[in-house]
Amino acid sequence: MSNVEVDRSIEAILMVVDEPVSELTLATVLEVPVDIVVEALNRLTHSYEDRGFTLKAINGGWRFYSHPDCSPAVEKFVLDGQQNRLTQAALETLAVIAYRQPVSRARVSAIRGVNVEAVMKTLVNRGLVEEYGVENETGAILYKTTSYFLERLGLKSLDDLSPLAPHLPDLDGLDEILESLTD
Amino acid sequence: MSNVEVDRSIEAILMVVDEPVSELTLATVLEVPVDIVVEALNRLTHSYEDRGFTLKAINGGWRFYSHPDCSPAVEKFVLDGQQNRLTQAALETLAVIAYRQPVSRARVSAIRGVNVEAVMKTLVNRGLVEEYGVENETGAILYKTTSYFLERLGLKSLDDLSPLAPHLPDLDGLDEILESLTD
Amino acid sequence: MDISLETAEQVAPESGFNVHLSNFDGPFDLLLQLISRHKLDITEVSLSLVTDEFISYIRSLELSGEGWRLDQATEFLVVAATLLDLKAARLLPSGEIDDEEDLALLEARDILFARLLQYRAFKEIAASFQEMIDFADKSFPRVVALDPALAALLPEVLIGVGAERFAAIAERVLTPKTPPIVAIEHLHNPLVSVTEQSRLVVEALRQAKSMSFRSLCVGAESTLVVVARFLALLDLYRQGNLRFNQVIALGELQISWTGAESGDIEITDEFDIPVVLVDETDEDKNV
Repeated sequence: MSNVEVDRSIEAILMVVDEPVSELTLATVLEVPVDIVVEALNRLTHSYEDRGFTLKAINGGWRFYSHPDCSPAVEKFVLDGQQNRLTQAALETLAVIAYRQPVSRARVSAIRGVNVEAVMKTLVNRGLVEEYGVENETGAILYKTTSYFLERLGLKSLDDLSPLAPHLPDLDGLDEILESLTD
Repeated sequence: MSNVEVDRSIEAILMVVDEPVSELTLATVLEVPVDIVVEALNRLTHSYEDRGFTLKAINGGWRFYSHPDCSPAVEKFVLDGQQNRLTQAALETLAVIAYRQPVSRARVSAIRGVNVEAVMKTLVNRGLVEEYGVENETGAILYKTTSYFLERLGLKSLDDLSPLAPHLPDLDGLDEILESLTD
Repeated sequence: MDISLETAEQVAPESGFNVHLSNFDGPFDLLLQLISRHKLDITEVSLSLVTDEFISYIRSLELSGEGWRLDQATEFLVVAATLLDLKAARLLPSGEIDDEEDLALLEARDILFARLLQYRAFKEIAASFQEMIDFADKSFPRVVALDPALAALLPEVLIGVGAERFAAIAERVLTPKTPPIVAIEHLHNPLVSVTEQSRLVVEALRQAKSMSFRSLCVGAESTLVVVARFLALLDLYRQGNLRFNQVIALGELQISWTGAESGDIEITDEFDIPVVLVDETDEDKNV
């Protein structure tokens, strides 16, 4: 199968799907190595730079998206697109969970210095955070972010979260102190 | 608005809509004469000649379709085993509809905490769910499961659905909870 | 004191001391705000200034009539107590660290700063989350139903689960995901009971007749224990069981026992959250 054929086939498939498609699924259907699919997806994404749409992999699957530049025009069509904005408290709590997951509510409280009960409830109800088993020693419920969280942030996977380290000053012993706080 | 801007905006809108869009609607949204839109649509259609998709006007509305040249790949993808099994998202949505029918899409979204538009379409498309009138107050379309759903689940009637645990809040209780989420 | 009054007014000139709790989210948030307002490096905070302001915020909250929730009060108290400790240490002549208490103080400072730095890091991350969400919101996914011609090609749909499993899924999805109602995690663990500390304090004072607050707090495992012992003293003072004596401001606080030599002392439980015991839940059902 030539490059052009792979490109066109991927475009055609992504045009009819109702949910994101993984690189592996595309490779299986087209009977080509995954590398070839990845190359093709990159080539296609580049070729759409001046178009009104783009390709994105979010939560492990690829699909077409409207280009961010064109959001004013698209917003007129999408009626239920207005998502409620998260409060500052919700965002901070979400940040702690995202980087420390799986994590108990008490731990999040300790890091933020306030009771996070109500905020956690909101995040769970919004589908951004979910329960994830219990901590062995304490029996406290652990929480982690959901795939919907990735979707809302436009992330391919949790690995795409920017590292936390640059936000912390490079102080001797800080890591140890922070570590000791987790007990 | 420049030609490029018109082209990109049209591409962006047509990429996210499911229903075909008329030239007049596009002209209204973009605030340009219909002639300009028609020109742009022709220009775009030409530019897609070597792509895996194309633009088509059917019943006076324009929409993206996969290119006829690529139908073998698309058909293979659709026929591939992965497509006949319901995804977790579809299964959960179906469960909500089955036990809360008739129910609006907004209601299902609120219960699942995510946008269920795509999944609902899949369920309708697969013949598991169908429209069932409108909600009196809101005018929202209501959905219910089909007899094909019962057949696929191996049930004689809806009464044969396994009862849910009695501690689950009924619809009234659920309303209050959902109500509180919108604050 | 004048200085702290002025600075507090600068913060909310339109309402004087009338600070509302909604302005900031917890003690760390307030502390960070105060620190950033003075454009000070978080590790070189002018502690006295910030401490004074922090305390005046707490005072103004008291005066505002909004009242305190116990969890909020304890959180603010812990931070206030740590800050006061640090301020006191600054005011004392600096000498060699030869005292275990001084070491503990340094440790308390490090921990407070570490926690603040950590909080600040997550605050910055939260801002980047908002940017990412805003950007993601500008892009809309293609959401289309399968072409009817293609849908006709599809084999019979597989629900993939039986009726029982299907019901289980429905139950899970339909159950409101509400965390347990009786929550005690908001008092940072380990929980410190004022009642329990009160008994220790009474016992120690009955034995020694008179002792300094400092020596009363030797062996306290955490700042929270110190706070609990202090609260216990306040309550015992209210009941006329002891006398405070402080010769100079910020000097050593001496406590003399004036209460009964033996027998039961009424011990307060107003600071402690009642723990719901298993056999008490019957009563709750009536609510």
